Amino acid sequence: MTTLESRVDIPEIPQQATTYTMAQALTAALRDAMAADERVLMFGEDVGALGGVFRVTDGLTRTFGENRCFDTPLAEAGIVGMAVGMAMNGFRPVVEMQFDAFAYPALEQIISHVAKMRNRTRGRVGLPMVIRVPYAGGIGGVEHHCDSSEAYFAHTAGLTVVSPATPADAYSLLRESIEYPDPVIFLEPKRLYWNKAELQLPLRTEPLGRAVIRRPGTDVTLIAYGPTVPHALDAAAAAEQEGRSVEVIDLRSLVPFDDATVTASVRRTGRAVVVAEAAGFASVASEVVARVTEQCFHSLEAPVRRVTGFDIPYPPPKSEHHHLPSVDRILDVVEELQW
Amino acid sequence: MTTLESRVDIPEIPQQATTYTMAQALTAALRDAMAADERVLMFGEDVGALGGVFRVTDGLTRTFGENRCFDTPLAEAGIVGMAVGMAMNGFRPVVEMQFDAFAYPALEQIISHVAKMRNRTRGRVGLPMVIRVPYAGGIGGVEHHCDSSEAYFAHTAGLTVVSPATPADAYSLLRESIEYPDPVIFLEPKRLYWNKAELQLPLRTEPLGRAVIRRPGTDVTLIAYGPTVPHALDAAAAAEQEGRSVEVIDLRSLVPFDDATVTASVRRTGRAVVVAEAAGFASVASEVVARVTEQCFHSLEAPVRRVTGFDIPYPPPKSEHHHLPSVDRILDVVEELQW
Amino acid sequence: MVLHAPETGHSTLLPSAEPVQLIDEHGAVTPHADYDLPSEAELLAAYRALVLGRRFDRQATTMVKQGRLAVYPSSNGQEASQVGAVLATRNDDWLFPTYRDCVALVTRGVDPVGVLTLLRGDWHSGYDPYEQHVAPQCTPLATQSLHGVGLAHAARLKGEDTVALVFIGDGATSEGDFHEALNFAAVFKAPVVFFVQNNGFAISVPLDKQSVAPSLAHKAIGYGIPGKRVDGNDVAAVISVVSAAVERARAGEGPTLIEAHTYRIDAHTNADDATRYRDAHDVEAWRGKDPVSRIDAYLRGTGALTEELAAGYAAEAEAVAEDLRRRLGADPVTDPRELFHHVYADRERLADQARLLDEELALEEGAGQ
Amino acid sequence: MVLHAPETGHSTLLPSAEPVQLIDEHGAVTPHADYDLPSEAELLAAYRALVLGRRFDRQATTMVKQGRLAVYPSSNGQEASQVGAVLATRNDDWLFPTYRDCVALVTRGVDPVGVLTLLRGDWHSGYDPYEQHVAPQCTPLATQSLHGVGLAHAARLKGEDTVALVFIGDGATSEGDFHEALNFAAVFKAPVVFFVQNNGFAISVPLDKQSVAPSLAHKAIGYGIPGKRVDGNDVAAVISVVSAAVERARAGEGPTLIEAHTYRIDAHTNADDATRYRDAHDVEAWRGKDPVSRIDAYLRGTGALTEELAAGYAAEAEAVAEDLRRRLGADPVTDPRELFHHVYADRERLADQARLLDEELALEEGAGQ
Ligand SMILES: Cc1ncc(C[n+]2csc(CCOP(=O)(O)OP(=O)(O)O)c2C)c(N)n1
Ligand SMILES: Cc1ncc(C[n+]2csc(CCOP(=O)(O)OP(=O)(O)O)c2C)c(N)n1
Ligand SMILES: [Mg+2]
Ligand SMILES: [Mg+2]
Repeated sequence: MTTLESRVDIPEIPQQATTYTMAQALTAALRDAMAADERVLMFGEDVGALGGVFRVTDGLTRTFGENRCFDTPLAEAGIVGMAVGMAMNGFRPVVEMQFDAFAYPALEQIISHVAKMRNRTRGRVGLPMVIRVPYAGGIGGVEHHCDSSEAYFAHTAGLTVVSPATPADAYSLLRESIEYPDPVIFLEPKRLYWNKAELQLPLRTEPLGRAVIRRPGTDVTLIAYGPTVPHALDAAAAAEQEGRSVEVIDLRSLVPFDDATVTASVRRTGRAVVVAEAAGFASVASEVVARVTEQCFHSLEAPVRRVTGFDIPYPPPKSEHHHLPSVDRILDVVEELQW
Repeated sequence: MTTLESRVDIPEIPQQATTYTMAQALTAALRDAMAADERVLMFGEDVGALGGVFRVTDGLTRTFGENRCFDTPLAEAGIVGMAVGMAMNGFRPVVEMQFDAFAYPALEQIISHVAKMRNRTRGRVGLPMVIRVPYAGGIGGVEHHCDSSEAYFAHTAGLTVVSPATPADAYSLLRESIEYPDPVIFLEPKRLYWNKAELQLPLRTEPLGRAVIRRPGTDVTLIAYGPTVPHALDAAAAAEQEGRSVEVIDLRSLVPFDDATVTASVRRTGRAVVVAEAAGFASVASEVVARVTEQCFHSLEAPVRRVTGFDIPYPPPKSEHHHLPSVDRILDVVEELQW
Repeated sequence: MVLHAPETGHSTLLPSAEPVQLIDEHGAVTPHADYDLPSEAELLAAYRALVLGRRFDRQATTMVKQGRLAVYPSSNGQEASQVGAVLATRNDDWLFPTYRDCVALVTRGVDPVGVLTLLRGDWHSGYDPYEQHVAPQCTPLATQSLHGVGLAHAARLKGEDTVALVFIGDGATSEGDFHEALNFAAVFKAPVVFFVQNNGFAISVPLDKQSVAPSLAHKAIGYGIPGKRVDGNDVAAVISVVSAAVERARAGEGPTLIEAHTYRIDAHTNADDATRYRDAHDVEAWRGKDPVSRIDAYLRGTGALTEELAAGYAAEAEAVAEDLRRRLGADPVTDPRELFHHVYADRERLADQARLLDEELALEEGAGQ
Repeated sequence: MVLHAPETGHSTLLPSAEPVQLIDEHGAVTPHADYDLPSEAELLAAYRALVLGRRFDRQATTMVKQGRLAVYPSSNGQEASQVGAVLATRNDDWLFPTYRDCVALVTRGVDPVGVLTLLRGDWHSGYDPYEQHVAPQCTPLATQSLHGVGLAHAARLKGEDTVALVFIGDGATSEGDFHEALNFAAVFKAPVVFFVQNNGFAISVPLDKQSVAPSLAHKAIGYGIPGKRVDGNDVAAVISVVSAAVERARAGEGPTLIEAHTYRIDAHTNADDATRYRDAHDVEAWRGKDPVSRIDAYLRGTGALTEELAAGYAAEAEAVAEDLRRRLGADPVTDPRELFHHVYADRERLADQARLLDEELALEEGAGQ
């Protein structure tokens, strides 16, 4: 028995539109990717019999067998380091870090190897692998279960970092990440796991690397990604009541960054607010402010502002709502944009 | 024998001004801190008999004994985790990570414990400890020996992050970091280890948290820290030849960030360039651009610009000079500031 | 061939083929060559702690179902391990517990509401670590084992004879930090006891997918320290084996690794569905090895446990439960401003951000009036 | 008491009290119950590789002094370990070397200039890993051991019988990744051989500050795999012990941990000052156990190594050195633009930043004309 020969034939025929939660869309993406390419493997903690603590890998072991979706010993550096070796040897591993903060034991492997292998080997060894990280808060989780860890990854050259905000993007971006020739950090906003959409699978949305305007507007651009996209949309709807036309951009991909879409929008609207859940200091939000300002300076009517988490450790469940960017906080900052 | 009782009496009397390299100033700071406070310990890899690969801990074991400066097994998470426990039990450990990239195995301990202990315990357990990290490049080091890792630390709420650029600051900031009630990431620019100054020790420079204007000017503010401060000064000197008056700020402390000093300068000059060696994306430099722009928007004649390392893994020795912010690159960007 | 490591006496580092047991599942004494049965007084104290611990655990389980806790990882089935290990320590010895070790903390004397604060969600930790010498319950697996080593080594440098007792699960032994902690402790001869509660599972992952070692205690020899195995459902054996290790550490002879063989009767937490990965039969088999009933049977057999005593402990346990219902049932009072109070000793550092929240709260309060 | 881990046969997992030796330091055969002496042809091949490896190492050491390399961590004294281990593998088995294992790579057949590219500083790695099945030399300690496990497990899933040979130093065994790698390999029964070159030091830190285990090979039983010890200066013993482990792995019986007892004669690297932490006497004692001279003596004794053969190998070695002097002596041609070529498969992603450098280079070139 060899895995590479034991191709499971699950035909990728368009199905009727069905309701999917984001978590289910991710499961479908994994299943379709594993069916389409025998080199795709899924492993991590509790991803086998249990189907993952969020059930994203539900049924994969049953369908594809223990060789293609399996539990590992409990060690995140081990999981990622093993994936590096498997990717070197022809597989396309997808690994799950159970929660954001539990990817930290793997940071050395990620920073020193995952991100650098292609470069170290002068292009000879690429690592097509995906590290799935359920991240961010808003679900009443206790400490270490709600971190927004994207800055660590986004700052590390060699990584590709994406985060879907809709079930459709969850499916499409995960399929694309698995097909990508380089390692992708795939950040899943836990809070949106249960958001639903009607999908006809398989589907593909805009390509990885492209930001998308989720709501067009003319007065100000809200730039969000992952867990804050729904807030930005809610804020835009509320602002409309007050006569402001708010454009909302969903970045989708943090690295590479879609300057063209963002810049064109801000040049049009002349104002921008970045909305992110992570602590603001030296964050992805800082980067967005910096590059938008560099590129749109003369179109700006007001400084680009940020609505982010505070520069504090993620709060305990009972207080998290005071920390998270809220619609009110977004609206307040929009109002301050020197109209 | 107990360490806490075995106070070594090295009187801290002012000495004649003597020439110190930055490395020697650090050694002196460690020695004086250990003499002044029996709770101060130093440990890590090769810091004992060898005196550290950069000789910063030279002589400490000889002077203070094996209980106060000692080698550990080779494991960075172990070193930092052990320091956490020692700090919980009344000591003030100073630990050395041998090189920047070799602190990565300790990132989980640093992010999930070092940074958060005071907060997790509702203020009951503080961790007065210092993690010394020789960092950044310019010394012809091979891969993993030249990383600029400050963004990982600066983004992590709960950490204090400093980096000296002069021998005097090396001494003073290290003394202050050791006395600080919270954990400090002490980033030592390897390239400046051999820079010299005449010092009369003990000395204290500006307090931790304060940025310093190293060279006053009126036309543009260069904002630098650690390894890029000398470049910024060189660029300022060169610009003067061409009739530009360039102010140079040495941040010294990345977290906390001295908004007052930076903002006052940029409001005066109306232009700013941030100079840092780390890859630019989602970096400390991004943060500086973002906050300066937020706070000085209406004083700015041009967008705040960055001169940073490229968004690539640190290059091999023979090519590093193409990556590092150079005086020319700084001058070019200064020229582009829409004069 | 000159070797650098000591060569002698290392066979004593290997654990016994069978876990140490002193009282079997029916309450009968199973004498052991190396370990004496604890005194009757000790066993009665253990019995009382087990009764209290179990009641506490049941009450917490009830309250998580009622939504009074965000999550609860039950100790059901593991009470003898936690109680026995704690009773083997002095009150000034330090405990380094995980999220699972609530019964251990209650046994040490930490206020039950303090123990559950993390899980209720009003703060990350609900007690002062220095008061009962208990580190904050630790979630990132195995990380606390290094803190235990550091604290213990520090104690030794200070000339104190404090011992650190590190709690850790079978799954967490796979983490790199566990290895580093064992090695640091061994090299520094730090007074640490590593107490592995091998409850057979790491969430859904059974031990045979976690390790194929003869036993987890066999890891000890790789660090040059003794490894011991104990029946984790036999509180008498746990007390004896852990006490010996604690006294060895206290005497300056260095760390010990102990594996307690036990079982988690409930799911991983209330949020877990254990039917997905294990058989009801296995759970039933382990119920037969219940840690409370065997010591109950034994002490009733010796006559030490009278009806009256038992009734007294039961009443005490009810009082603990009642107190929990009352105090944990009330909504916690939290002040959002506290989010900024403990990040740094110097509160000024986050003053700007705190002000933003203050303004919002002032507005809300204004609107509320 | 039901246990989850297998109970039987684990005494075979413990290493022997003494490292396996087949030829002593004077070249005399020391027969061993479990291991046969390799064939004369194998030993001659090993001798040749040792002579070449040593000459390569001496030449690299010379060239680092001349400033032709940024740094060089010498294999002097460890050649038998590296040569023996590599010769025990098939050419399609994968090596996972560290910075120290240059002689191993030369033995496998990697172009010596490719081996030294990292240390010369023109690129991070100078050879195609897929050509000779050699992973890039690894600097972050112990991290490569996990890559070896992954690659080996992948091979098994593909139905290939490739084995991964992981090189690691004594110091690096303290890192968490080493523990995780041993455990993953054991649990997945991955075809990996972990080959620890215990050269007594991690830079300045002697083994007794690194570990107080009876031996590093004693760690194996904690993962349920066999641990072996071998005289790392006896190339015959290394070949035999590693071959057995490789064949065991190839046969699907899982990983082995091997500790080779050897010594680093030179300083850690040219940048290190070994007089700060060790005694010249110790070094002298180890010179007496030289890995080349004993096999030289043995093979001359059997008559297999004639003057003619020896002269031939010496000439080959000189040719290697001469080639290194020539090719490594020339300044490498580097193209700064390459900095942007390999970060991502899609070069467009860094096009903007590459353009900035392009412009600077164009200006420089313009100025140069
Ligand atoms: C570093 C890290 N990785 C993953 C997790 C998620 N997690 C929480 S408990 C658990 C299983 C732990 O098993 P074990 O160590 O046996 O302890 P038990 O829960 O059985 O007491 C996992 C994977 C974590 N808390 N920390
Ligand atoms: C993670 C990590 N920490 C620290 C270092 C710095 N360093 C390089 S070699 C070395 C000693 C390694 O000793 P050992 O494993 O015995 O190998 P040897 O050099 O003796 O071959 C150290 C500390 C490193 N390369 N990686
Ligand atoms: Mg468990
Ligand atoms: Mg070594």
